[in-house]
Amino acid sequence: MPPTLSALLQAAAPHPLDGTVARWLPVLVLLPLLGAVVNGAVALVRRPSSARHPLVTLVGPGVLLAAFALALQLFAAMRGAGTSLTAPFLVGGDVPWIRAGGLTLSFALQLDQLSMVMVLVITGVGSLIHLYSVGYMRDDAGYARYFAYLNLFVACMLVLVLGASYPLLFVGWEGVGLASYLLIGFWFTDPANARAGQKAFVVNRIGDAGFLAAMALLWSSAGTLDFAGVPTWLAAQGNAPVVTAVALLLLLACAGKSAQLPLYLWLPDAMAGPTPVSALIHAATMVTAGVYLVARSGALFAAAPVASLAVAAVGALTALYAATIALRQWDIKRVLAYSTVSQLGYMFIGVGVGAYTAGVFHLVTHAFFKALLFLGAGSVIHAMHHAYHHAHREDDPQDLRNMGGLGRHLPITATMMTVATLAIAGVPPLAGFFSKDEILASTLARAHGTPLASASLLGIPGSVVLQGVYAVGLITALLTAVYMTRMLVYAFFGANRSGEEARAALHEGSPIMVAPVVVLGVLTLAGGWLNLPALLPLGPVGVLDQWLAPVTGAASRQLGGAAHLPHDTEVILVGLAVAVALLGMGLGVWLTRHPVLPKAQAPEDRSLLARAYDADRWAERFVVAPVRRLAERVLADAVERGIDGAASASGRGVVAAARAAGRRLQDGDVGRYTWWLAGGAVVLVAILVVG
Amino acid sequence: MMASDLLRVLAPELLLVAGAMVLLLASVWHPQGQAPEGAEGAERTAAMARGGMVLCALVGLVVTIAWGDGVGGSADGRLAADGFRFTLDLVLLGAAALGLALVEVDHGRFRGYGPEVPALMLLALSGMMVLAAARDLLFVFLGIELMSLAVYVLAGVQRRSARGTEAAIKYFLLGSIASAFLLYGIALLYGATGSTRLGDIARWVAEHPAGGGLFPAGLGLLLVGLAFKVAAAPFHVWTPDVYEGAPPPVTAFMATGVKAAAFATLARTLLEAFPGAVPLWHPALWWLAVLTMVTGNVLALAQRRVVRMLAYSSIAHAGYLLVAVVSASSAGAAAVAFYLVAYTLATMGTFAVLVVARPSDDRPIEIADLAGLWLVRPGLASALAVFLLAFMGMPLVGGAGFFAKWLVLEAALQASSPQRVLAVILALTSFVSAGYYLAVIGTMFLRPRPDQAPVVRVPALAGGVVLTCAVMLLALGLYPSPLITLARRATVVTEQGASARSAPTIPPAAGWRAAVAR
Amino acid sequence: MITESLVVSALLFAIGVVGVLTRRNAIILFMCVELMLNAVNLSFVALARLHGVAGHVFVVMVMTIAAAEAAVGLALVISVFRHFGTVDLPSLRSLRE
Amino acid sequence: MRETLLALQVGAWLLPAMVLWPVVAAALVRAVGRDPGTEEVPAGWRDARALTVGALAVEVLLGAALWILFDPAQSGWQARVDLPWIPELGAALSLGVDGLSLPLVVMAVTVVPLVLLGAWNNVRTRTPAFGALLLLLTSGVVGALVALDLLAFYVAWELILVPMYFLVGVWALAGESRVALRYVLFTLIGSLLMLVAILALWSAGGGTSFHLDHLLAVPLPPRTQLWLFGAFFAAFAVKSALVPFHSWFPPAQAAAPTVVGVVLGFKVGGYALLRFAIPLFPAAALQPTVRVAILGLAVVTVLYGALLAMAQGELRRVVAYSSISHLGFIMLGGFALTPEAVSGAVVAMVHSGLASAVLLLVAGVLEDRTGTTELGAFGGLASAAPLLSMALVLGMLSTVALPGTLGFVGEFLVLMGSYAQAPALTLTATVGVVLAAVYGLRPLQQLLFGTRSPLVAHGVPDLTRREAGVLTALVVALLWLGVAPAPVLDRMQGAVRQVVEGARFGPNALPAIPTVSETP
Amino acid sequence: MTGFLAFQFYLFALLAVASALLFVTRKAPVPAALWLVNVMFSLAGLYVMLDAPFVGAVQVLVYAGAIMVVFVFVVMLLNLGRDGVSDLRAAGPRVAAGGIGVALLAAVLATMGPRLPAPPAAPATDNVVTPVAASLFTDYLVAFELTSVALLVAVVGAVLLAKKRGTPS
Repeated sequence: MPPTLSALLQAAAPHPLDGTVARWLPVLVLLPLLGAVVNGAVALVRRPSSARHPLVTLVGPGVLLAAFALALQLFAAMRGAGTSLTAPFLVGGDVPWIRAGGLTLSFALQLDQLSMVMVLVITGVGSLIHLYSVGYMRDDAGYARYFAYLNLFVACMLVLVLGASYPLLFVGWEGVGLASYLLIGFWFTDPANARAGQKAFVVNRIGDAGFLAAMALLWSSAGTLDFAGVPTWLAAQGNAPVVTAVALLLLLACAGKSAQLPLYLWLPDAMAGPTPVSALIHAATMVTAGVYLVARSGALFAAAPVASLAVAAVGALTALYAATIALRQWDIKRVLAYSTVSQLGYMFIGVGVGAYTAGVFHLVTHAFFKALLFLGAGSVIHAMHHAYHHAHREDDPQDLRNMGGLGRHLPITATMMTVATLAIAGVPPLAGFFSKDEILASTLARAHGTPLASASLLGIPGSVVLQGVYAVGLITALLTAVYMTRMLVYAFFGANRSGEEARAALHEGSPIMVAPVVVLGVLTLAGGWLNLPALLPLGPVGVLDQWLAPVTGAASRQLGGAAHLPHDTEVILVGLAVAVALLGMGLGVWLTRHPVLPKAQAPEDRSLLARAYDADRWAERFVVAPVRRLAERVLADAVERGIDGAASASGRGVVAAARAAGRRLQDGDVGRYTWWLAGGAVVLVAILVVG
Repeated sequence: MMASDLLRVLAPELLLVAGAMVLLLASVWHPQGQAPEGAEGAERTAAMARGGMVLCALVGLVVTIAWGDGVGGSADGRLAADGFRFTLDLVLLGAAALGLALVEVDHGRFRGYGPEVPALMLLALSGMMVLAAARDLLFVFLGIELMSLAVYVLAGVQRRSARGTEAAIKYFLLGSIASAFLLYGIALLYGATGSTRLGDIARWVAEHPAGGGLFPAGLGLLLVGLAFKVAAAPFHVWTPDVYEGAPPPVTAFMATGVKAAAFATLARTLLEAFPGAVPLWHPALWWLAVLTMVTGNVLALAQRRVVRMLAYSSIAHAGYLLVAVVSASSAGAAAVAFYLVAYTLATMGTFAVLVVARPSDDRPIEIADLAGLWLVRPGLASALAVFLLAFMGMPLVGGAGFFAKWLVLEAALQASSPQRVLAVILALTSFVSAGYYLAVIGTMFLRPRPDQAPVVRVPALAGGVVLTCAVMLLALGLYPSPLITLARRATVVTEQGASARSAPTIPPAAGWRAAVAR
Repeated sequence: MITESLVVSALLFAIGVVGVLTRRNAIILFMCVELMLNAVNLSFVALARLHGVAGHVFVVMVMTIAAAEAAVGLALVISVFRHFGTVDLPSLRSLRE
Repeated sequence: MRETLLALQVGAWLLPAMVLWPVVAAALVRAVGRDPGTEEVPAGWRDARALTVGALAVEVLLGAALWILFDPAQSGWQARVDLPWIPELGAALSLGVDGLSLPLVVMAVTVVPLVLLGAWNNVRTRTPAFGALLLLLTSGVVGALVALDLLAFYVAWELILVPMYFLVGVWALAGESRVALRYVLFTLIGSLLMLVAILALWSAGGGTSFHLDHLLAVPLPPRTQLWLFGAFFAAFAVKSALVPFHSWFPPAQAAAPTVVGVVLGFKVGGYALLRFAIPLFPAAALQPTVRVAILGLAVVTVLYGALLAMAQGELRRVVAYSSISHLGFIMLGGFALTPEAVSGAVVAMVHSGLASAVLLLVAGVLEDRTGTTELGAFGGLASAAPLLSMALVLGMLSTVALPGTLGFVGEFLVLMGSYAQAPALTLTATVGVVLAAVYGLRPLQQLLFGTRSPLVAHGVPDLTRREAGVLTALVVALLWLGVAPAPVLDRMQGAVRQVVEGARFGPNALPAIPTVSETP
Repeated sequence: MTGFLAFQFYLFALLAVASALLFVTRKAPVPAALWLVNVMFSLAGLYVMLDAPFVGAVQVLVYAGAIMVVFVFVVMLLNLGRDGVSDLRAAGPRVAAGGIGVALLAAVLATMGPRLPAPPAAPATDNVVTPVAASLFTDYLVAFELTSVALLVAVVGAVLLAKKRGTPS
């Protein structure tokens, strides 16, 4: 039996972080939780809470900033500990949660380099978005409720990344799902919004069921659910099928949470929530939980190359698929949503091919530029909404066809959005270029002579799969540049299509909304320096890689070995990537050369891509409707009523039969009664006489 | 033959018959005048009934004393004096006393009973008590006839009631046919074994384990006669009509007394005379029990009239009791005794409620007549619920009814050849019985009281009967130990076991003349 | 002769049963019962030759009881006739399911 | 605290008091209580509802004392009392608790008064009788949970039945009193068979004692065990509403007054399986075919209940079917028979009681306010009645087993513990987790969200203080136990181990326990 | 059994069975009753053959003489012979009844088995009453008393039942 966490705690040598600020790790989680409680209380007590409550404004973003500050302290402490940090720092292993039979779970939190990166992203980007929200949600009736949910989300997200065991991670995992559900349906008076939240929760639950199953498998096979116990088990288990099974089930979970095929359906609908929510939850943090989980379970996936290939394949397919859809979306948030799905696919490719650093790197840079894009889109929507409100018009403030030339009215936003677009398109030296390039390079690097390459997925050799993935990744990069440029052009350039009256009212948002956007813009510009490739001598090489090495290094090596591309090849690849990005942007501009009509005048776009391949309808027809029919028609109407009816019918039948029999037997004619007597006597005597 | 000995054995019966005759005389003492309404001499009926109750108490005392004295059976082995007899005597006396009380209550409402009625009930009771003690098929026949003749009359005693008269003639005709079967059975057994005494028959059976001759036919016909009296299907056909047509107090008396006496004699006969012939009669009785349980319970489901429903229910209970009998053990006898106590209490209580709640015209009481009874008479409704739950065999709320079923099941499962299938059938048919008992309870409790429903008045005596039955049932349900002890003492002591005093044996076949000459 | 008597007795009893099953008139039906009782009596008398005088005693008792039954039964028949104006059994059907 | 109780010898009378006090109190309530609905005189302290709650509060105190008195370190019976009852049959009032029954007893005695308090105006007619019957019912439930003597258990078991019949029948929603009859008939058929089985078992044990400890040692051939187990199982499966013996349950719970519906949902049947059926007849319960069949039924129950809950248009029926779905998990855990799974099953029983209480209370409040609980009639409650909505959301989240709630603890343990025993079935059961999300969120969607329906626009007052207090207490319990279930779990480990090991290695166990093969 | 005795026995037996058959098949009550009386007389004859002259005498006196007379009396009293309604059930039931009768007969006869040995003929004696009486008043005293109680019940009951009705309700 692998060592349990508590045993590890007792046995382990003193940890370098002992006695540092790290012991306050639980506070990191409790702070936003406290914020959620306070804001929730305000929301429940003060109603109607039309006015924003100063306490909420203070507490909501306040706890996040405090958490961010603490996170920086933790980071500093870890930096201080330097290379001696080889094992995660554990807190709370002695706080029991579930103890039954041989299963012992505690509220142990663990801090290691991977968690730290996630914590910084969550609290950092989270803080910015909280601040932005103060402006964005200023006039909303559910101001306090909003911050309660948002704080709750951060708390759950932190549990997710800090939990030291799968079940605790699962607490955060479902917790963020709940927060997401609540925030998507935040404006619940529109049933569509609430339905979108429900859809998100249910689709996520499919993945969660996989997670539960994975844990069940793991527990029954390994006897542990702690991260710390897994390597020991793997060492004993080798490449047994059960490892692959666990990994594949975890992939299912990740596909749900990170909106990969085929469970991505919920994410576009999730845009029903307030835009900052989309930025934080559905772009920067929650949806990357799947990537985090794969990275966290690196050892497991490393021992199951097939599962890793599957991760990469799923990622690649999703990336391409979503990118094509994004080409023809008109709703600005939907463009970004599909883009997110696509970029998550990239991250999956990264962690799938064992380039955990690359995956996490892209996760971080994506958090920067996608949050920026969403917040920028939020500013645009905010402005459009106000403008239409001002003009007393009921029109779609999110539709690209209603925009155009907004750069003149929202110059800062337009600038920042352009930066972000360049980043996501992969134009050097912006953040996205480095992370994306690293993923693609790693993929190709592992296509030969690695365990991944020699494994096979559904009969296809791993090397072929990886080459395919690379190709798909490259095509996707092209498409990404195309659709992002298209979006940018339609929104900010050309002639304005918002209408005279509305145009006059278009203006930049309040400083508190602009400032975070600018900060994110700066991060987008500089994010690439986190992990510079050796190829480009711009600064220290592979900082993030070295940082994460204690966590993912071993797994990464196990899958990919020390695979490195030749220098020349790398140069060619970089060139190719830049070329593709530029080509894509050019294509994007070319595509948008014709002016479009405002939404109200434009014919409905019925192209397959605009309809997102009708995936929702297919899912409705082949999954939802059959289940519903099964439940309502077959089970409720037929089976249940059948069981019910059989019970009461048999009762009624017996009574009716009794009544009929009674009428015949006891018809009152005593002469006929004698027959029973005589007949009975004959039978009885016969029984005795015959034997 | 020692007369004093016989007097000791028959003291309760003698006292009872003597008392009954005194009451009879008293009832005709006054010149019979035509009362303005009701039966002749109706004004004396209540007093007679009370006298009868006192007499029952006295006889009960005598029974207790006789039992305590350890009186043995009669010297000739024709009358038993064992625990079974005395327990059954007490049950029968209780049933008669409560029945008399019901007669008085009903008489108080309808004034339909002549002053001879209590005396007739007591005479019927004497027949029943003879049955409890009978160890000779002759006494079985005579006891049954004595009891039946009185009950035939009682069923039709309300001469203004056409329904009562119809019930009486139906009962009479079917009863006399059954008697003829019984008698033929006795004759054939006599022919086969040479005697009508149970002990002699048992000896003969022991000597002829293969049976043979007239024996099986005789046993079969005997069982037909007894099965008729206990109302076992398919010999139950009289029960619904007669129960329904007879005046309710008489029905109550019939349902308890007649049934108890018939079971007493059935159990004793089978256990004393035919223990060696179990393989012979077991299948027949087994099927009889099954058929009775199923028929009674299923047909009761269809009833809307309460008494008719109770008639089927009494058939069902006969089935349960037959299960105890089928087990052919002393545990079975104990179960019969216990069951009869619980059953008598519940039946009497139920009929007490029906007597006060029945419509004032001659219309039979329907379940719907009880609608919402809980709202106007919560105590009465609750008591009836207790009685019905006792019939169902629910523990605690059904009082001793549960342990009655328990002991029956115990007897069945602990028999030398465990009657598992029978036990399961018993359980399942009890389940069916819930359907109709709960229909009544549901009507009382879950339905509103109709506006035009008459006010139910509860005379003190009726209240007393209801209360007594309910309290005793509940108390025995909570703490059944005394009754279990009593029932376990109510074992049948076979003649061989009991009479060391060796009765003179009947002269052998050819030598009867010699005996006469002596 | 005993066996023959028993056969005759059985015959008479069976005839009585058939009568019971086929007659509609209460009195006749009752007479059939009397026939059955008589048949039994024949058995008793025959068997008394085998087993002793007890059979005769039985017969005397049965006759007495039969007389008693007759008294009650005929009184009932009269009472029924007064109520229903008939003693045809299929007509007496006020008590039924 | 514990020392004081020990010094006072509380254990010697605690359990009899818990069983008998409600009976006494029932008589008192019936005699003294006044019906505020019908009498002109203000009832004051004699308000039967207040008296009932007071009497039940005493029961809560006793329950608390029991909890404190319980020594988690010990396994085996605690607070055991043996009073003579029917020496002729060998029956005694043997009462005792162990870790299996303790949580359920404490949960039961706590939830009933809370719900009664929360559903204060739910029953407005004939309250003295209602209170008395409710107290009798409580006595039956507690008795069934603490009885160690099989005869006493049977008596208590049936004592649940009769008051329940009246409580459901008399106070049912209009026109629904028939469901009471159906409830009794369904339950009775099983329990009568069990009666026969108890008798047979008792006979096999020499007819001297009904004590569980005595009967556990009675050697039984596997075939006999099979029959007896079948009878016990029939009783418990019907009572706990296992598919396909469940059809009495949803209508009954939907028609019953709130507090009665809650008690109806107590999984006493599931408890009895773990307490009696499995330990007494291990060779039957673990016989591969039987086990696969029951585990299969359990999984069917999980899915069937969930699917049916999805298809309901009325809140209480959703709750009822979700309860059935939970029962599937309980059965799965119980028959997987690993320490984790059994612990999970017990936790799930506790959870089922608490969660049903929350949801049925909310349904009762809606019924009080608007006269209906049809989902379609509502909409937009979230803004109209935020407290109520909050309670509903939290109760529902526990029902769908969100981590951090008690619902998760039970389900998680069941799934973890069952996999090794029945992999395919356990994996199938996880589908129930997905369906739970659907059936759990659907009512929220319809009731709370969207625009306000005319009914809601007409005005739905939010929770009163009393309702809010009760619901807060229950919801906090769900969340608190979800985060800190250890005190409960620790106390049950000894008993769970006994059940598991007894069934595997006890005198009547099969020689070798095969795991359920992968044949679906 | 000597030939003549046997002849007589079979004669009476035949007479009894034939009369019984006629009794059962007569439609009118009075002839039926008379055929029954005939059965009883035949039986009395048989009793005498079977060494029971006392019982035979009682049979004639009580049964034929008393009981059957009352029957006929009641039939006349109620004027039952006159309505044309058949007293017999339909043909189908009659056949079925015959079947049941035959079945019962078969069941009983099946147990008759081998011919029972006839005991030695009783020595001729005049005292035909003493043995019965002795038995009746010693061994069967209680039974005898019971029959008297039964008669009492019958008397009371008959009076009670046959009295004119009280004022009809």
